[in-house]
Amino acid sequence: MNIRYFAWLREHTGVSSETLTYDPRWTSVADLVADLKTKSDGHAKALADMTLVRIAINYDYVDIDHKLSDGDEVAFFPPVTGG
Amino acid sequence: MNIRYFAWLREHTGVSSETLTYDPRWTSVADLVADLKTKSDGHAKALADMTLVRIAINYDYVDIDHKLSDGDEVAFFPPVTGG
Amino acid sequence: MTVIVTEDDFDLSDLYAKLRTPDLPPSPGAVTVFVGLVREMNNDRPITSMTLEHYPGMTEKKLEAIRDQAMHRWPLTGVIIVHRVGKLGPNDQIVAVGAASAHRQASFDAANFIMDFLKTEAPFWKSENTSDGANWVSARETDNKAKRRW
Amino acid sequence: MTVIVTEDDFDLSDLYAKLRTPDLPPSPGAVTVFVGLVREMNNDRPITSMTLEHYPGMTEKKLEAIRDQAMHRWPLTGVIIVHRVGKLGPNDQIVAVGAASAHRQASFDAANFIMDFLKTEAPFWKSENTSDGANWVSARETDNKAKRRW
Repeated sequence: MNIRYFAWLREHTGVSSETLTYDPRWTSVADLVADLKTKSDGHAKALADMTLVRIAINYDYVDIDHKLSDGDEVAFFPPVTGG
Repeated sequence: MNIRYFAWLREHTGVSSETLTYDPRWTSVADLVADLKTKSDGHAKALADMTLVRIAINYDYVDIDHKLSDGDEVAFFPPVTGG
Repeated sequence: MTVIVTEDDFDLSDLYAKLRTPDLPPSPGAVTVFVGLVREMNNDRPITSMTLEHYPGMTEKKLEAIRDQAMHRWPLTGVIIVHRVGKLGPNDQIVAVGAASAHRQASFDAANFIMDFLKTEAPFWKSENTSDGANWVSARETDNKAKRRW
Repeated sequence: MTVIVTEDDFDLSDLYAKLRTPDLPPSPGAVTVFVGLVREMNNDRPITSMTLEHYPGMTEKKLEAIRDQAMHRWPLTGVIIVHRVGKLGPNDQIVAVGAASAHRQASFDAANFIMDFLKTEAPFWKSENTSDGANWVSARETDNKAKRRW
């Protein structure tokens, strides 16, 4: 699976994307987030308060309880500020 | 007094403006209109239905019962259609 | 804060440049520009030309009053109103209204407000020429309704 | 019906020309164009530059979806959305949205709608540089409120 980080989440994790092997125990995004937070202090900081984070799977916005499938691209980023 | 006509009112009266001597018996625009209608068939036609006509005195919109003063410029025209 | 009534065509990029970079600060974060164009058809008949008549003196007074109302209601850094008169052809530019502000919604609302009031208060009259002859355009109740929103 | 995400600056008169004279008829009677510009100050500190990051792929998908929603809701003859990314300076153009229609209010509403949805749905993030350092711009609740109007 491809994981993407943008804006300050990218700065905290130190990576803009990373590839993970899909774990069938991840039934929802929340399970993935729990595992990602153990990867580094930066990951823990980026994902500490998920009310500040928006989630997209395959370019569509989803909630944290959305289910995951192998091959999904999962992105984490702050509320958008373009325009 | 200067009287102005625009759009189809100008076409009906045949004049874009005309000068009248102020008559102190004109207490309101309605009195002026009654006299103007006697000037020609075209004037009568232009001013026949005052619900189709907007009135301005000295560049401000007024109602037909607005009072008149010597020296006023009184304009008659259809609802506006610019823009 | 320009109001112009003219027989000449206008260049939208000139108007936009003035709104984007005003003579005095602050420069805006948001610019909305509206342009009205001569339509090409009326009741399925091609419009060959249009003549715009106006009431010189009153027109400028009303447009300036509308501009001042908009500047009073919204925090604007710039306003432009240009309206053409005389003979125009299909797809010609008739009117441009621009409003610049620090705030997106203020610039949208001010431009929309100015157009709604211009449509119902500014003394312009359109006569459209088709193969059917010349016809004075009728005012529309929807325009009065649009004005009453504000 | 163009959607463009680019590092390059854009010329508003080119975008306007496309809306005014579409490749296919009908030509519109009304064109509304909105431009968003880099502001010059943040909390009384001059902004020296801004960096716009985005999510390539998702950005285009979201902008196209917003454009399609606008075209579904209003009778539009043309829509243009251009959004810049990368490093920008004060007063630089960030975004242009244009909507053309036979109807004045449709062109205003469509442009306003597209901006409200772009502000809350399109994955762009601004980082502003001032003498205070670089700061990610915070999303505003007023933008979510603006979206919920529609």
